[in-house]
Amino acid sequence: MTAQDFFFYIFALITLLPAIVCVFHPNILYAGLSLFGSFFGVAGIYILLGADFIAATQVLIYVGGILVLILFAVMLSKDIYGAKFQDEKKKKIMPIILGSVLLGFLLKFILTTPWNMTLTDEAPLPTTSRLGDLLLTDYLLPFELASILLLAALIGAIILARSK
Amino acid sequence: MYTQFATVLIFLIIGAGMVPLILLVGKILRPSNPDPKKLTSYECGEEPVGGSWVQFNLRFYVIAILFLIFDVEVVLMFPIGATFRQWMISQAGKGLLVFAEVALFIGILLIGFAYAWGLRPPAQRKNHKPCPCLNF
Amino acid sequence: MSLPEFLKELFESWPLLGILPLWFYSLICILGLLFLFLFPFAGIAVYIERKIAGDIQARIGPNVVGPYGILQWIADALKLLLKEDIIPALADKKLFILSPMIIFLSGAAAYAVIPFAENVILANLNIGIFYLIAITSMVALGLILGGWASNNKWSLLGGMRAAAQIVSFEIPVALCILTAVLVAGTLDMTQIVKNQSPYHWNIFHNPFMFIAAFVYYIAALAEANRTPFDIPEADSELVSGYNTEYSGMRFAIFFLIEYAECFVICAVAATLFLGGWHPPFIDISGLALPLRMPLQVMVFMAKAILLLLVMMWIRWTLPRYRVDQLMKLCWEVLVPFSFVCLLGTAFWMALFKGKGVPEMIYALLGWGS
Amino acid sequence: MFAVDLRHYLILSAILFVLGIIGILSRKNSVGILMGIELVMNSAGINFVAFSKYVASDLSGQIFALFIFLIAASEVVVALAIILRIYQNKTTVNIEDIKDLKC
Repeated sequence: MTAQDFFFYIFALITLLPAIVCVFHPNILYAGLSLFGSFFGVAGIYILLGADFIAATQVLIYVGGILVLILFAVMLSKDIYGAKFQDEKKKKIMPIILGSVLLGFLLKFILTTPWNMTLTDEAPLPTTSRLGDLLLTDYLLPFELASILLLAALIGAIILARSK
Repeated sequence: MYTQFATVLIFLIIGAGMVPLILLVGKILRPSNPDPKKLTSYECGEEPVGGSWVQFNLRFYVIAILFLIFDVEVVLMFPIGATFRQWMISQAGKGLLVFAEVALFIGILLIGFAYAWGLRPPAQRKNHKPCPCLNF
Repeated sequence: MSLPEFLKELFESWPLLGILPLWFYSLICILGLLFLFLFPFAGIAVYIERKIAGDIQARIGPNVVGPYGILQWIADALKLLLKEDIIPALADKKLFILSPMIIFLSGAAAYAVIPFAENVILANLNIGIFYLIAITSMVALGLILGGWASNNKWSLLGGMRAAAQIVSFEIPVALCILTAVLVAGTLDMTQIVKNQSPYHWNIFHNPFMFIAAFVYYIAALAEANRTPFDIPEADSELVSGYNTEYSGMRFAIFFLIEYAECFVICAVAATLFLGGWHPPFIDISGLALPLRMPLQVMVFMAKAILLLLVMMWIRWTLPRYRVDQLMKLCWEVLVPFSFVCLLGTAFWMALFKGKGVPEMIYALLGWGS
Repeated sequence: MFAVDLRHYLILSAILFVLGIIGILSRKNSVGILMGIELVMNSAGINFVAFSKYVASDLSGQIFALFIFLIAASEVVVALAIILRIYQNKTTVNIEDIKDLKC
């Protein structure tokens, strides 16, 4: 039970509890806010896995960007006459059953397949410069295609969102 | 690496705990006699009119779109920024090739930025010139 | 090496303190930073700002409490502490309390990576400057919640405008920091300062870096909602925007964080562009450690406070921007400029294989320092 | 049992994935569905980074996590633009009411 395992369970809780709130809370604004906690838990998990640049990216893009966008959308799409955010009661039995069946399958696969893990316990090395080298050499094509995808998303979203 | 992030974690915990602590100190020391008059929302003295969940148009949303797209671009560029100097100093020959890769990546996105910039709302093309892509 | 590790090594041989774990030292350093540096600094900055404002407007600033009004900020803090803290009835209680926490967290957590001196940095992260951008991007979230929770038309619009302003000015800030990282070669803050030297500051590396420094300063000024870009708290229009409904100690937190963020901007500008703790053209790396580090802290603080005074000077001289002028400035001037600086610096580095103007001049003059 | 290894991370991301699926299926508000999609994206990210550390010790897993952020950001931008455009026309984001194409 080293410190890493201890922190793993803490960050797992920080990720899962807000995610449960986000899925089951009737008020859409509180659901959006609980995502804030869950994204921080995922950032903590990334740090434990030694991916420090990915953890900072997670905080920057998800918390600073996507969550701001979702909250903007939630506030823009509110009904006009000050009605509260109540999400009509939709019976949630079927999704939960389906979800648990799916979870059962996933857990069976995870626990039965023999993963050839290489358990290394030396401290993780900083990753940013190695990521940069990989992006410039091995993953150059996806890197250049990324800008085309961003361009398409940018122009598409602006055309849709620009009020005539 | 873990010790540095442990310090950051402690900083975040203390930072998060500091605000309730300050407010608790405040709650103990200060008077608290809430009367309905005080608790209405502040409208320069007049009676508050209608709920505040007013609805507004999409110009804030266009800003958020532009921000998120260019944020992702900056994130993809940071690992390259971290190794750019090594590439420039060591493989002297391929320096310009690496620059060409980076310039291509940014150039394609500049096209999107030029599009967002050149967006004139048809009605007010001549006289009033609002900020084009955000038509304020 | 970060401050907690340095202190642990320092007190290793002491009988009592030798056994303390590393996280205890970081706890002490964090509490020391918050209570000995952040809170007093914010108070003193308020006092200095009001004195400068008075001086610029040809009047005397606060001079009642204590000699020359030095204790004025303590009086203000106590007043805010003792003022009643009202939560409007219709307000969304949970969000109303949560929003100052998020804002305080993002404002204070940026101090973990500011390199005051060689070993005096709280967390020597390898992704130092990127962590700083990530943490300060959370402020927009806090502002939206603050504006939304206080159930007030003014604060809602103020919160939205503030979030839109912060969000849109984050692009020039991130691009200019990226330009500085291209030149510095690493994301680690102490390494960035070590790559510079008293004779070679990053700002003179190439002309594009010179422009990027100013673009960064202006954009960061706008990101911290400082005049001339403080539309959200424009007293005349939006009745101090998102913190309309906040009173008492909660309002003090918004106030505190504005000054904390201003110092972070000046500290980052000093680190990235003005050579961190290297004094101009005086080489102090030869001195012994116990003498060198205090000197380095003084040099770094001098640069940061100088930039802060410029920020206060700007605040009381320039008129306020309109919202569309502000957005036009950001998206039509600052973002193109930062893109040009980024590509220009990359081309300069590719062309001259990473050498800057000072190095070439020294090579010409044969100093080879 | 407590020593954390690859299986624990996979179990965590599986639970997060299933929560995302439940979120997508049980929400009537389309912005809520988008939040479920974000949870699914996050669970995929955890899987990639966990495999990058435990199985193949090079950084290819983290590169994929970086591209997941890219895809998630552009997906959210376009999806929310569509949702707000629907909201402008029909003043509702409730997926039950958006069934004009249905014959």
